[in-house]
Amino acid sequence: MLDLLWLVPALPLAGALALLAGALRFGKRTTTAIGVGSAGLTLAAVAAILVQYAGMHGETVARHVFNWISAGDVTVDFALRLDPLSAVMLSFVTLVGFVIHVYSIGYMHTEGDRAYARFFAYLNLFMFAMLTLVLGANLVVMFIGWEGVGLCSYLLIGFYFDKEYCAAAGIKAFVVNRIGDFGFLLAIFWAFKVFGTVDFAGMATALAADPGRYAAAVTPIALLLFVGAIGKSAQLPLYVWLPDAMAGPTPVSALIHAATMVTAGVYMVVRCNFIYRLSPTAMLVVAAVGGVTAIFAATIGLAQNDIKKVLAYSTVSQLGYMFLAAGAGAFAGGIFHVFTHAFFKACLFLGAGSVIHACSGEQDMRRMGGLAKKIPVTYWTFMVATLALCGIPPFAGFFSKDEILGRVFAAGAGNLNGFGASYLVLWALGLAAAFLTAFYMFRAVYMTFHGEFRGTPEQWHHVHESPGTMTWPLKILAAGSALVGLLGVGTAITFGTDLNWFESFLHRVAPTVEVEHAPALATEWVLILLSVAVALAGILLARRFYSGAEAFAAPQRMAERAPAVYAAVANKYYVDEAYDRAVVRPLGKLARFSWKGIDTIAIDGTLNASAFFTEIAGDLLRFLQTGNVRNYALFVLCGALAAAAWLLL
Amino acid sequence: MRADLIALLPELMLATLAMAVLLAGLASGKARHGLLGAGAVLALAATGVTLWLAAGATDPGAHFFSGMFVLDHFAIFFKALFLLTAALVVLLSHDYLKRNDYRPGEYLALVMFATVGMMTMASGVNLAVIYVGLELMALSTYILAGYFRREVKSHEAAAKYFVLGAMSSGILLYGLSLIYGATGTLDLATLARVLASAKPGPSALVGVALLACGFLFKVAAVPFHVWTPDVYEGAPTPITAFMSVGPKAAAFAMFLRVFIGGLAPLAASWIWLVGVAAALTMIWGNVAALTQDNVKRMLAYSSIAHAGYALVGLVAGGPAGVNSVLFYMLVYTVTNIGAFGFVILLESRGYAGETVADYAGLARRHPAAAFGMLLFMLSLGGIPPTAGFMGKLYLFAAAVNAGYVWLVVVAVLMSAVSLYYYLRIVLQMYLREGDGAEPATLVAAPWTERVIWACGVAVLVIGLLPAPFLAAARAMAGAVGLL
Amino acid sequence: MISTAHVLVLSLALFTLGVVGMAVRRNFITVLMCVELILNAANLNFIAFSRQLGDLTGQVFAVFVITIAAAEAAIGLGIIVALVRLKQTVNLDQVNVMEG
Amino acid sequence: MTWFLVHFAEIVFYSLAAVALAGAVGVIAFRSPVHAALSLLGTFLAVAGVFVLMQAEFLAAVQVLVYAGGVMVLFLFVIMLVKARDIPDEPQYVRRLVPAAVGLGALLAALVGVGIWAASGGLPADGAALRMVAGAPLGNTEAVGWSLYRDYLLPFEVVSIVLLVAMIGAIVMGRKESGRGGAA
Repeated sequence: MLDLLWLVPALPLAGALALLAGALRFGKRTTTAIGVGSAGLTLAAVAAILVQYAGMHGETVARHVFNWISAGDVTVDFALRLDPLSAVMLSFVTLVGFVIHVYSIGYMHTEGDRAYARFFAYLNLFMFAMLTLVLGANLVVMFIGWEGVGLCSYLLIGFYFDKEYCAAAGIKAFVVNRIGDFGFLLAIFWAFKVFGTVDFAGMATALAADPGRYAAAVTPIALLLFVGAIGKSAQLPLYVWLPDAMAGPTPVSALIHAATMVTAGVYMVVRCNFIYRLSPTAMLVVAAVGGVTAIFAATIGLAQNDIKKVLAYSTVSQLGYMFLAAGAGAFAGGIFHVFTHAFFKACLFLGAGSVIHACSGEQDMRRMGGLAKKIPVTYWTFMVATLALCGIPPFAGFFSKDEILGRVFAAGAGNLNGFGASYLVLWALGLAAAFLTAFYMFRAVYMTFHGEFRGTPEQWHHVHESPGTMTWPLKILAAGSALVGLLGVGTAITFGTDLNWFESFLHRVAPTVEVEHAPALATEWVLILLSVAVALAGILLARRFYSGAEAFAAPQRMAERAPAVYAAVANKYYVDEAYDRAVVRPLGKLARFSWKGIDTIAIDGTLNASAFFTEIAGDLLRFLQTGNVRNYALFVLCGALAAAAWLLL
Repeated sequence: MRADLIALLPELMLATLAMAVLLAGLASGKARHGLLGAGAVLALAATGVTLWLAAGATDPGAHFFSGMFVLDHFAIFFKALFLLTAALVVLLSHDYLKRNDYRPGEYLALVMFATVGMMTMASGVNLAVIYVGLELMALSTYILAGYFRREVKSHEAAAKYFVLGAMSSGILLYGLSLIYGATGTLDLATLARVLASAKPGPSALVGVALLACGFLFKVAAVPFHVWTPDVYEGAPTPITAFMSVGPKAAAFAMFLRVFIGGLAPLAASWIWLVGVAAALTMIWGNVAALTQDNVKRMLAYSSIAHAGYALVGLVAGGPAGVNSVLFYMLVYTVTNIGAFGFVILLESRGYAGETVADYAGLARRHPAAAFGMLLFMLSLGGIPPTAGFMGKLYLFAAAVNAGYVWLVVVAVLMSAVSLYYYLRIVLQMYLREGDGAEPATLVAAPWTERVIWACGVAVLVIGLLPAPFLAAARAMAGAVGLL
Repeated sequence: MISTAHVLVLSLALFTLGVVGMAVRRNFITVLMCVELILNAANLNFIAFSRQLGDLTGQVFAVFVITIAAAEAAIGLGIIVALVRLKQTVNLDQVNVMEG
Repeated sequence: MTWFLVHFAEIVFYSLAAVALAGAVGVIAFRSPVHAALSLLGTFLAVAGVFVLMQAEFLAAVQVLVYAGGVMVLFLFVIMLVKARDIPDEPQYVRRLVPAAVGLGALLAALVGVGIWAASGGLPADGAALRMVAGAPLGNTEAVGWSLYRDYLLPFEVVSIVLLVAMIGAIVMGRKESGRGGAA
């Protein structure tokens, strides 16, 4: 079965190609059979592979599909790699992916046949790209998947092409991601130059053999890779695209912008942990960006009223946690959070989709309320996932978040790489973010499901529970949110008995960086209780503010008392505006300058001879692309002059 | 003499067949588009076969015609590429000439003569041969640019191209004369020997500078790119496609042969000149393309930018650099011809196909062709799994390995910028609906469509399985050098 | 004795006049004449170097240059004739439909 | 008188150079294309004279025949055909463009001049080499001819195609377009 590893990405690709080959002319039934069927087959194949792999004690299995680039000193194989890390990723990507495919049958059924087929074609294509990313045995194959998921994300965000802002959001996502890819690409080149290979195994071997030789290159490569991760995983300062990406259909938000694609950055950092662990600076940068993003996005989440936007900022914040973990050396802990987060965040998004579906497309929580009675399945699953996200035991998020905070604290207390104080600060930020997370999530729960309905009576009349194809995925994911945490129970919780299956499974490829003086068991217990207490405090505060008779009064007062702070938070700290000022408009001006100023204006005497120097300057610009041959000739003359001067002087 | 003729056989054959096509065109009047087009394609195919046979029958290291002509792997690669380009352009032109009602005879013959000139440039190891090949190519292209004589823009393109082309080749020639004066030879191998043995004087440096100007003009690099947008916009679209790949690739062949080969001892002097030109070209081309609404013009600026990328490979030098340029030329050729093919499909009633807005909603009306265009745009933007990504990867890897990290930083940044304008077209096709009473539709042009299909498949195949193509590009860097 | 430098100075002057002329004149026919000036300048160089080096290459190359110059002139004049037919002008400044 | 004889070549060269330069200036300065063409003719002939001084008699003949005879006639013919008259430049435009072009041109000339000056040492070799083929003395015409057909056969052939292309080009461009679809 392991020889059929190539089937895993190939199956969804085949599905996508079949849908495209049908030129999108299939009816809904055929489309469903192909689109969901291929995802199901992929899941089955992965299950079979993982069952076999379970007995192999975490060996690394590499399969060369074909020799891909081979020219001179450049050789890159299209090779797939199955190891504990990619196995974990495979398991939840295919499972969550399949569940979301099923969910989409119900969610997208109102679309026309062609849009429906297009949607599933893109979704299958995404699965192909994501699985390629996960299974890639070298940086280039990973980059192919990396670009592929970006492209699919772009296509799916802009899915509703009749809505102008969707298309704009798609472009924004793509262009911002390119900035990240720029770093990734440079890292690939640099790694190639330094190691002579971009194969993960090859690079790891080279580094293990002679770490001193590569000491100078490790930090820049790690940082450049991290630039890529920042873009893909929506960290400061490149997070701006993710909230806008919520313009896409909700299953897309759940699959791509919560469970899988956005975690690719974390996966990449962990995949390259053999590079990161050699560079304390890069580790600290990763942790700092993650920690600051976690708290920053959480504060923005406090003031969002669009249910999907709340979840989007929550995703950004949780991704920050994952990087915080990786930066503190808890690579397995970071991946564990990726794993649990996939379940509860997908569940939350699908639940939000169900809510939106029930409210006839309404996304503003201010016009919801009291929905728990009418859509109980959605409510209860949403509740489970929320508790998991807030880190309430025994739900999944508790174990993973606790692991992260514990490890960061340990890194601080044990003075990891001499940056102990910094890690302690980051731990405090993480703890604060946990409080905020609990607060804004329960704010959303209260605003959506409790109290009185605040929409129109007509809307209320229409509210109905979603069909089975949508509720069953919710139930499955809710069950996952409740249970998967048990795979990685921290040693402190079991009083020192090592039941942390997850970490020992990953130990072979992503061992945790141990600090010299691990905190005492008692300290760990204090930390655990502290984080639970903080989460409970957040929940209670939200309850006080957003439920009962006094609902909304307190936050209203707060907004009145500190309007500037509230406005800043509600407007996402004006980051989009700042980008617009600092980047978009100057670029536009530059473009206009090179077009109008440099390229367009003909010499038509419009110039008034107000000042001699303006005239000369204007003329020089006009010479450039005036449509006038003589000016072009002058250009050539200037060029010749410059060339001759260059070589002679 | 016999060996000489065998080595020259492909050029002789193509020139002869071009004359045959010319005469057939004169004899048959204007109506025989199919016949003449088929004849031209067959002639190019036959030349390809001849090339293959001639390559088998000659020693790649041997020199012919008093040491002026070689048929090494480098030359064979480029000649095959030129023949492919010419054949695709002939196919693209078929429907276009017919639709616009222009005589095919002279047109096809001129395309073939230009190809003869390009092939001569690729094989020449003597500056005299390279120069006459260059002029043959250039003069044919001037006429082709102005072939649509009822169009003002076509005339304008010819006039501008001619004036600036003549000026640049004059400058080039003056540089050549100074190099000849300083070294006493026009033979590239001797040139390299002479330059390596004695410290070259300033007159040789001035000569190299002026020569570089001429070459940079031919590849449309900043600041010698000024002619490109106007000429590309005005010329008949298949000819624009031709100019953007064929003569450009030929210019790169000559650039590599002369600069990496004959002028290698002076590399320290010219490498920075070319490097800075490459950086400026990438920046200028991409930034200026951002705001273009006319698609042909946008593609013109895009092709300027791509010349900049290829120059990065030239600066990198060495076998890896040269390979990467060769491979990039192949990638760029299939991609760009495909993209222009799509423009031709849309160019039906004078206005359509010109502005980006004409592309609105095309994916819905013409899913297959639009998908091809999507591939071409992604390939030009360098997104995997298309050929363009492989080309750039290989090119930039060569430059990083050669130590030109700053140049690669510029290149990668600029290719990120370039996505913005490539995606504008994709966005229009896929995400917008055509507004206005009469949305643009594609004209029926079976051969153009077939070319688009072929190019689309090539873009994917090269992107997914680049190994054999890289190997072909690499073959030349084995035992045989550039001289 | 006329040294090579004498001829080079003359050729440089012709070259410069030709290049400058192309940039300042807008009569297409005059521009074409300026091209001829540049080519003549290059030929002067070839001939002078040929004598200095005692090497025939320069002279032979000059023959090619003259031939190509004639071909170029023929095509250039053809373009002029066509242009005049269409636009009734040889003024290059009026050849500017396309810009930007 | 002796001085005159000793410096005969120089005197001839300077006179020719003066004519060539005057002609070149005339090309640019004259408004009327006919005048410009005639002064270009002067340059051509003077350059042919320099060729003779440089012991390139064959080239001189080619220059006179091809340039003065062929190309110049073509020029005059087209000038007559298109009735090209002087196009007055807008004064303010000229004022801005000309100094820039002349300045840049002068700079280029200075640069190239410096380059050439520093390199143009060495006395001319014996002109006899230009009349030798395979060691045997011949006339310059014969020597160039031998060289053309033996060593430079390939570019010679290519140039012949260039001439063919020029012919096609002149026909294609010059042909009268008789309405849509009409050609030749």
